[in-house]
Amino acid sequence: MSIKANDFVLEVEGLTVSFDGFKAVNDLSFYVNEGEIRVIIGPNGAGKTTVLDLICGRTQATTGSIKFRGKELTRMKEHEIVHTGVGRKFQNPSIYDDLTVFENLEISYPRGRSVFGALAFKRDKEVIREVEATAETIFLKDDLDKQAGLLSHGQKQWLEIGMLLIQKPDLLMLDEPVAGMSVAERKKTADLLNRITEGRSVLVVEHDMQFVEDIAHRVTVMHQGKVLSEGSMTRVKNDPKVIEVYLGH
Amino acid sequence: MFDEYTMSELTSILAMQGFAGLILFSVLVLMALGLAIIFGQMGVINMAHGEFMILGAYVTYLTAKLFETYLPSLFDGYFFVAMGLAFLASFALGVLVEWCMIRFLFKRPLDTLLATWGLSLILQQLYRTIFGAREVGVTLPDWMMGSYPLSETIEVPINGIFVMVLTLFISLCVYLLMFRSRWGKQVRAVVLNRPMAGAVGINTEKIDRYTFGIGCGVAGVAGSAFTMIGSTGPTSGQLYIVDTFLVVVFGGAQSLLGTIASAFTISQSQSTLEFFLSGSMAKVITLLLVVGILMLRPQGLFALKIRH
Amino acid sequence: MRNPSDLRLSNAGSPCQVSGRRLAVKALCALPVSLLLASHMAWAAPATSEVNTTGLAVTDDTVTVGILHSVTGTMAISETGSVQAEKLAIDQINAMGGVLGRKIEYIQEDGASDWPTFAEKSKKLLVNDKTAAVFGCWTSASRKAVLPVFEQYNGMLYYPTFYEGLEQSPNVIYTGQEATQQIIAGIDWVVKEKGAKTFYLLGSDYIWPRTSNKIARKHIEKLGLTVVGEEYYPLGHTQFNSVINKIKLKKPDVIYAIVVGGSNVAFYKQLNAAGIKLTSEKPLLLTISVTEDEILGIGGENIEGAYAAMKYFQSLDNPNNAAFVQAFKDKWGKDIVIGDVTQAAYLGPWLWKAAVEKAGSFDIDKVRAASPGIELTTAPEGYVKIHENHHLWSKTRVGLAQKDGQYKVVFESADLIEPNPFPVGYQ
Amino acid sequence: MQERAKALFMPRQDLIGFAVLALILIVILPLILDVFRLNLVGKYLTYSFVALGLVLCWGYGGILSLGQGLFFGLGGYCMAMFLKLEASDPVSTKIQSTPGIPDFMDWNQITAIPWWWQPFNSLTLSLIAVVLVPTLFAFIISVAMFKRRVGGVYFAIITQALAAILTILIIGQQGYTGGVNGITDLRTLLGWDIRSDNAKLVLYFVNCILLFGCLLIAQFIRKNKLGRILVAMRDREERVRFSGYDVANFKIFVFCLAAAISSVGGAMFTLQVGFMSPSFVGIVPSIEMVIFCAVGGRLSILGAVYGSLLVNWAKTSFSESFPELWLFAMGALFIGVVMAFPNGLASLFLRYIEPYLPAWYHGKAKPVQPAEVVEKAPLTSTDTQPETATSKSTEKQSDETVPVNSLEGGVYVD
Repeated sequence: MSIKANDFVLEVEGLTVSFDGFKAVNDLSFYVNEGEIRVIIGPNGAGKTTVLDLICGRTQATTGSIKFRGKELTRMKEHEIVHTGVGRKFQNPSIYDDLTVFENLEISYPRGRSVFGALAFKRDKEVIREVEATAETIFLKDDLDKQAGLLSHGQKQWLEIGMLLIQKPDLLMLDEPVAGMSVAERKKTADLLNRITEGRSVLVVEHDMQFVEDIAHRVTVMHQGKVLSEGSMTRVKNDPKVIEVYLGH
Repeated sequence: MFDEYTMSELTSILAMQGFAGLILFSVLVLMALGLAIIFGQMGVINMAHGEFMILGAYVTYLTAKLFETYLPSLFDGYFFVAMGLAFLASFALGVLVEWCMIRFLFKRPLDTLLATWGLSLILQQLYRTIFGAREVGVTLPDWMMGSYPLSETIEVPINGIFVMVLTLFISLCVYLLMFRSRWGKQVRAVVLNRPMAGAVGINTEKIDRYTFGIGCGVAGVAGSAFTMIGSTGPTSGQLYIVDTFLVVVFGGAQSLLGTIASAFTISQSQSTLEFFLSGSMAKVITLLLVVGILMLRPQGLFALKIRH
Repeated sequence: MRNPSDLRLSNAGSPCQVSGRRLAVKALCALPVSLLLASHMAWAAPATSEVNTTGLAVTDDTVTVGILHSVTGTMAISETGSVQAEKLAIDQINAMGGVLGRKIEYIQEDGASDWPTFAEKSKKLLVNDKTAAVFGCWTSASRKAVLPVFEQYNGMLYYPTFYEGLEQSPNVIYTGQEATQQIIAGIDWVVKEKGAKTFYLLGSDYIWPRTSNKIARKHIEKLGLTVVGEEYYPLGHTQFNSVINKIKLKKPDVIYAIVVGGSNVAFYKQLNAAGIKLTSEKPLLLTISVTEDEILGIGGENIEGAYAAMKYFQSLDNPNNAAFVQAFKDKWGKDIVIGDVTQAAYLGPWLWKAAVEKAGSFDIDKVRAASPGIELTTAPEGYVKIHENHHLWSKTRVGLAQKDGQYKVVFESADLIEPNPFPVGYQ
Repeated sequence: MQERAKALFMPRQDLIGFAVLALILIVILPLILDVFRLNLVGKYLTYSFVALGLVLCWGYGGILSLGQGLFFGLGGYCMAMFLKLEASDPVSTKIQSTPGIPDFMDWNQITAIPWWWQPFNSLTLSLIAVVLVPTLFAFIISVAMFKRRVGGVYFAIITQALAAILTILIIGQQGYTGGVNGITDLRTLLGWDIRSDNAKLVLYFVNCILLFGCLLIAQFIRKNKLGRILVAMRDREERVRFSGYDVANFKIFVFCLAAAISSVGGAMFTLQVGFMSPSFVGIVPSIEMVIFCAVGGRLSILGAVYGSLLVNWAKTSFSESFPELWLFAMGALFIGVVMAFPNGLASLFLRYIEPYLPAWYHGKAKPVQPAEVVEKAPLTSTDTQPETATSKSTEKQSDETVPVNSLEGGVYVD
């Protein structure tokens, strides 16, 4: 590899993870540029979600390296990875049902993250301003005092995206952000993503091809834990290997 | 510390101590199997497990009385009848408990723990009211008593062999039931994906009920067998509960093989330590060892690696 | 003032006067004249103001006592017998006219096998209910828990269990044996009669077995004999195969076992299964913790051939005991068995009655002052007497366990053994 | 929006709740009860320390410990050791073979006070130890467990095993601990007779004050960001982790806090009852304390107090009249609370009483503060688990459904 390390936000090299002998991700390498929206697609079981899990520390890699802004992530704890600037959204909306929208966002606000920091945490003007601004972005300004469990499915997805935004991550990882959304909500989400990606890199796992075309700068196709093809959407779409996998599927 | 013994004494002690460990192993497996089925397959913590065992013991006691009075000629064989009845009684109670309690508490394992603890209190008092506070003595047929001398110094307790054979038999039954029968397949399907199992036409409620029932039934058989080596009283069940849970947890909740392996590990370390230390210290060290290993391997000895 | 009971001695001494159930009559027949100090003639009862100057629960025709045992929890197994014995004694006393002309009423509280509950309930019995005496407790732990309460509120506890000694409270009468009474005679017997040289000491892990084994060890060593092993297992332990192997290895002449509760059952069953036939007496087993009550759970066939050293066995052959056993069975069912502690519990109300009548008062201080020297010739175990140190002079017997769950008495100490709760040289 | 910024430490309803409890404990009960009964209430209140700790770590944090008796016991033992040393002066122990040491040591042929008893000669050190020793214990346990992500049922069973271990140890080392009897016959605290009626009264009030101190700490946590993180953690541990929090640290903190609070209860127990025994360290009392908490309402800190009082009062009066029935009642209580009222008495209050209280109780017209929704309606996220009987059984009272405590953390660790 002749490319210099600091050209990329994220460098994944030779990444392998095996579950009891089954290699869910096998010698995978890819690189994400600063400010890029990268979408990972692939048939079920290709290892897409596992890649996100590996990057954010939820799963430990068997071998290989993941570098974020030159920092090695594979040995870090989840929260440390978050502190370096990586944010992750889960496939199913993962929010705190028992708390209000306001509190959901407030908890995600990156201050008072240690035990004693939390004890000393004050809900000052700055926090309120940030929360309100974020709520506006994710279309939930009027629902701040609503209990999060009572939101609609789409709103929950947005709330989770909002919870990531307020962390101000440099790398945003989204796992099927539009799954289960109505057509109108999808549209709104695509706009939202396009707006919030300014100034940060985004890694998205998605099935919805229309949505992928809407947002992707580049696409990585995974199959059986390996990269099958990589490039622009158009290029990938015409790759015979990809066509075979998808049709064969 | 071995200086004082001759070689032959040492060998025989080693053999007998190994055998003591094997008996303990069988006892632990018997205790834990029922719990492993319920905990592993349903995620339900059954704190009344000990009381289900004692139910089996009381059934054995009643059967013995019955045979003594009405069928003294068949007394030698009553134990097998008793074990069958013990299974049925515990199974029936288990199904009943599942129907009126457990099924409302799915997905709330910590709550099942509290509710079944309440159940155990009620059962204890029930036994006390029916059978009296005193322990009852279960008379065993003569052939089950005493020991079989292998050599001059090595003697093998017959009831120990009986417990071992029984354990083998029950484990085999459970294995066949869980892994070789249609029913077992359904159970495992429900464990892996409940909505999906329901969608393909498996009656998940029925599966749950019978799984719970069978777990309790196995406990009943264990209780029946324990009349040979332990006491039968209203509170005897409590003696077993912590050990049983540790065996299951240590083994990795969802693996029957793990339960057996952990029972083996715990029994061998316990009986070895008991030989060198006092009984109390042996127990403390064994428990600490288990807790320590659980910290290092929280998923237990034999947990499956699961992909998120 | 003295109770004019002498006047009525002849009267009350005749059982024909007592209109009661058969059990009462039977029991009374056994009671010699000297003890029948009370009467059922209310006019003879001394005035309440005279017999009760400290505000106890005494009225013109009743006196209230407390019964404090576990009827729930793990100890209910053992304590049930004591409750039954105490109720029987109270019934019998009432049938004879009560104490100082007053019927005994009892308030029963449940200690629930939990020591703090014992403390709480004892406080209630003394402070709220003002009971004139409390019959209760079983384990040392429960006694230790209530002891400060009895001392603070000046109550009187009749404690029935054989125990480790090392205690002597002005507020407790110990109707069971303390450790030296029970242990030394038993060991002497086994050494003399069976020629025992080596001992293996075994016990449940708490104070009574440990202290008792300590005394046993000292005594054995004093006799120039050897202890080849000493082991303790947690209460409720159910696996004894390892220790049985150790015993087989050490080949002691005597296994000296003080295992209690549910562990007992497991121990004897496993001993039997491991091929140690107690009837062959190789090794011989001597216990001080297995009464007829425990044999019910163990099963006679599992313990047949073991020896037990204590002061009472149900099979004791004397008229007192015959009447007592009969009365007990009439009241509580024919299948019931009576162990050492049950008998000791039965003594409680009678000893109290005698002390109250000697003192002519229910006042605790007067009863305490009157207690030393109180004799009971009607005790099922035979003659007993309260020592200055509040323990009983009693005989120690050795029984051989039979298949039917009874003991056959094979030895009885010639004299009453003096209680010695603080044995010099054994600590 | 200003309202949101306002400190919500003690909203009106909570203030009234605290005041009512204070009125009951500090004014009404001492007026209507004699010293004996008041002392009993004092004893029950010591359990409510444990229940309060459980509200924090189980109700809020989702960590069920079945070994809280361990901390209650350790706190109690630390206190008892001090009192025992004071009670064992050479004069009052002159009949012993070695005067001046605790009686049980003498019975076990120990001739000198062991080194680790020495600090308990000082009241200051003892009081520090009362809180520090159990907390340290809790710290070691929780660091080992939570850093390894042991959680849920596994944690519950392991704490149970630890309680069993400590009980066996205390009983086995009777020369140093008093064994199964415990440490008994405690008389004075710096010469002040703790057995007198006067002392009982004073201790009762000290107990109340300490309890309110702990309640205020709990209230602070509850209304603080930390409290919200605990709730968040209970619902979605993973999410909290990916919001950049080291979840284990929060669990360790709340577990240690619960242990510290329990230990204060234990020390007060020793002072009021006059002894400490291993029967508090074991499994059975630990589980009973969970039920005190559950009856009061696992999400209600005041409920913990009412729960302990009520269950124990019922236990005492029930077992006075029908000892045999007590276990049935207790068992039924366990099952009933878990199945019908997962949030205990507190949910009954919120549902049936609070709405009918006069306006001054609610303050402004707004009946429910958003920040308090947590207490009122912890919703099960029904969308992720739509089937199962859970929803069926709680249909009628869907706002009382408890949060799901999942098996997570034990099984699905890589």
